[in-house]
Amino acid sequence: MTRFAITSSTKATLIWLLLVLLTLVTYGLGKIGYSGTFVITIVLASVLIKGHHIIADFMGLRGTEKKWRWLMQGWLLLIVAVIATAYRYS
Amino acid sequence: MKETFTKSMARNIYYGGSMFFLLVFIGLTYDTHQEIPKRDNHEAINEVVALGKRVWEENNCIGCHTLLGEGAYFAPELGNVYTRFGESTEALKGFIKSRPVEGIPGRRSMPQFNLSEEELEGIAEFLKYVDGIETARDWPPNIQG
Amino acid sequence: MNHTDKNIVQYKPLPGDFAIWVFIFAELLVFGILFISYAFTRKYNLELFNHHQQFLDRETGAINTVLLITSSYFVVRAVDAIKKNMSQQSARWLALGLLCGAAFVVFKILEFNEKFSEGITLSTNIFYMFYLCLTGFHFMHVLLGMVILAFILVKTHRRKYNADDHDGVETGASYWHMVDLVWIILFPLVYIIR
Amino acid sequence: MKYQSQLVAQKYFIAALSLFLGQILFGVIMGMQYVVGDFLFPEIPFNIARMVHTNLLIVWLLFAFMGASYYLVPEESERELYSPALANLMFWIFLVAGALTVLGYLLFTYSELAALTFNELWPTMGREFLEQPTITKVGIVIVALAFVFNIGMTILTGRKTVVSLVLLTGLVGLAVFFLFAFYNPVNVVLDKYWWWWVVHLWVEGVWELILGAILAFVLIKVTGVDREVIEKWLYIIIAMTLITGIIGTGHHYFWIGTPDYWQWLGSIFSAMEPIPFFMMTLFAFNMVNKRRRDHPNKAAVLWALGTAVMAFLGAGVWGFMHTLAPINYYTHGTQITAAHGHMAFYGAYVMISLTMISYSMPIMRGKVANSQAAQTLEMWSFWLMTVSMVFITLFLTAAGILQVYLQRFTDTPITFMQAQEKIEIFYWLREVSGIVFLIGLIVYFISFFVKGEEPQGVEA
Repeated sequence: MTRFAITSSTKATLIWLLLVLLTLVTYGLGKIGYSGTFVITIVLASVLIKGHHIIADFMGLRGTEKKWRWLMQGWLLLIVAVIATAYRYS
Repeated sequence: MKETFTKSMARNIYYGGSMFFLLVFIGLTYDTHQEIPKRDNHEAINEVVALGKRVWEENNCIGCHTLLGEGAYFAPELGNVYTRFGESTEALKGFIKSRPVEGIPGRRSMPQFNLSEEELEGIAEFLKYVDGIETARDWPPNIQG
Repeated sequence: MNHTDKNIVQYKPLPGDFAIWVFIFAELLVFGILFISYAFTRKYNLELFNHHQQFLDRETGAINTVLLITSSYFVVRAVDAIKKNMSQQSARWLALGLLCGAAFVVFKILEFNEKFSEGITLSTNIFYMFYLCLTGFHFMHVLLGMVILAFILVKTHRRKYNADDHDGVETGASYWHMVDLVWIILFPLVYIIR
Repeated sequence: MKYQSQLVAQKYFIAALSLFLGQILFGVIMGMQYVVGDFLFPEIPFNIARMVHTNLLIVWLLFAFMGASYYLVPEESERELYSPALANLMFWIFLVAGALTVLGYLLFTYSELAALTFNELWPTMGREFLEQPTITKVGIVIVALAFVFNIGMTILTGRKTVVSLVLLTGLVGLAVFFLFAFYNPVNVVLDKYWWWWVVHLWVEGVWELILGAILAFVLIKVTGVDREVIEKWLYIIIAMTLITGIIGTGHHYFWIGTPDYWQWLGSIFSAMEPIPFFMMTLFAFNMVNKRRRDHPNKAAVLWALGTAVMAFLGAGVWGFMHTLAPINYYTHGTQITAAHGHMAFYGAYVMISLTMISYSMPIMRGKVANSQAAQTLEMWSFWLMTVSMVFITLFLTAAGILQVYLQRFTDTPITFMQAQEKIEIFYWLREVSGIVFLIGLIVYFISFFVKGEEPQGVEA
């Protein structure tokens, strides 16, 4: 299965590594017990990155019609933005 | 849209989706029944209240009134009528007893149901029991129902 | 729905059957509203939320996140494999994905069990109402997703799919990724950020 | 008409329409009682009129659903009805039972009727929409079971199509959920909790399956669009209906002593209940636009499109308006509910019944479609009834908004009866609209007797 160029499988593996890494960061921040804008920003940013990759690469929306990508990524962005707003002003 | 959808997949979603949500609903129903005893004022239920509910039903009170918001919208809400009548079952009985047989010219009037003393006691106690049910946000919004 | 589009750039269609996407959109709508409701309810019950959030099991949550991500990854590999006509490899990846899902379920049951034994229910307070609704509802989706995965696993194993005909695998995979995606937001929202 | 036994449907439809007329007459009486309180008092008190109004509605819709099933199932299954004799027998039993019940409402006081029908043995009477004497309820169960058996045997031994299977699930659900009508605990919270399993799971659950199936059938016939296309739409629409509607029951569990979380769950899921109705509107217009034939029965097409639009407005939009818990806190049990109820029932269930009747009656009377003149009149009746229903809804909504403000929202709330007097003008306007509706219905009846040259065409 291993090729010289980056195969779709290798790409998936790399994304998986990234997702796990970001999860560990999120957990670590929670573990330390820090709170505040900084932590929230980092955590939410990592949610955005993870969600983006799951939608584009795992769900396979990369290369589909624009409206579907807008719909899904827009959903993610909207949720994260609303959460950010609610946490920012609380 | 060149997205295709097949009949068999639509069917699976229909069966799968509705079974799924039916199960969730049954689960929630179970949980609700664990919680209801904490707020349903069942301690107040006795023979008199049971008779009162029968009187309530057999005179079709729900055909004009609402009870906790459900029923017809022709006459006042009765879920909190006990409070509205100054927490007096006597006042409730007096009102029901005093309805004119021929109605009030040009106006809405409750019929005269010719209830016995026992039935009057029952319906009043029933309304008192309903008033004691702990509804969310203490619905209805105010004393007027 | 079947008008001919000649002069349009060739886009890929959404993976799998479109019907599952209608379902996915509907589900995401529900979860989206739940997330937003959570965030704003917290805003007005800050003390309560911050207080009770401490008692959630972040370790299990993190492990579960890794499990779901990994599971999703395995399912991606399964789709890759079936596209190359390797149905037995595909079935193996699906089985691994299913295994991770099962592990998620076990951890989740342990977590719920602990909460229930403390006497926590949907009516304990608004925080636990959201916690149980969100995680419980998501948990049901994991179970449903596993049923779907198991179904396509059997079919893949029986060589019912191949490089030309693998819509079923993609359909199940899309649903499973949705379950993952929801958890990706749910975990930090409910367990971590404060 | 391809099968002789489909003709059974005709008498069901005639009975349905007669009861419909009765329903509207009592509606007009009630509308009058809203403004002239002692109208027909004490002979027909409001609660009796309302009971007749709502019960006739339920019974005539059941007649129409049964008639629709008897008409479409043989055609879908490609075989004669399993037992036309049973269908005929059940018709008479149901009609007699229904007529006796309504006569019972009118000739006796309700408590006399309760005593007469031994309500004390198994009390089930006196709950909204389930006012029928227990013995009538038993009768309904028997008729429903015989009916489901008859339809089920026809479907299962014939060609199984999506339309007929969905219809069958709807009908089985209708029978099963009705059984909760026999559970009537003294505990009001439990009573109300399970009462909704009949009422909500009927009108926002299984009835919608019946609606979807009938609509799909008529659209297949009048548009000639490929069955495959219509059937998958049907599946996806009813899937959305149940996905949103089952937990959507929660919007009735806000204020009846049930836990607080229902305010969230009920709001979220019922807020999505308009989605399947919206899809149904898209579906109907899409299919008619893609039609492969111009069916001579224009009136039936109009009713079908009308159903899709009005169901969306009445059930979808007007339902959404007050389904969110913070809004429902104020609007629950006011004229807003009445407004929603009127347009939803008319838009969804009355109109689908009339769609089916409009499509099938001419065929059962031996022609593809009615004459141009008859159809024109029928379309007039469509617009009269539909537009007046829109006005009834608007006036009741206005009344409701004022009522909510005066009685619940303001800092100086006035009593229920004071509020009712202040909104009297809207009740007058509603009554006028109601009379227009009645005229529309009469026009509809007349359209059945208009002769004229009938359009030629192949029977669908």
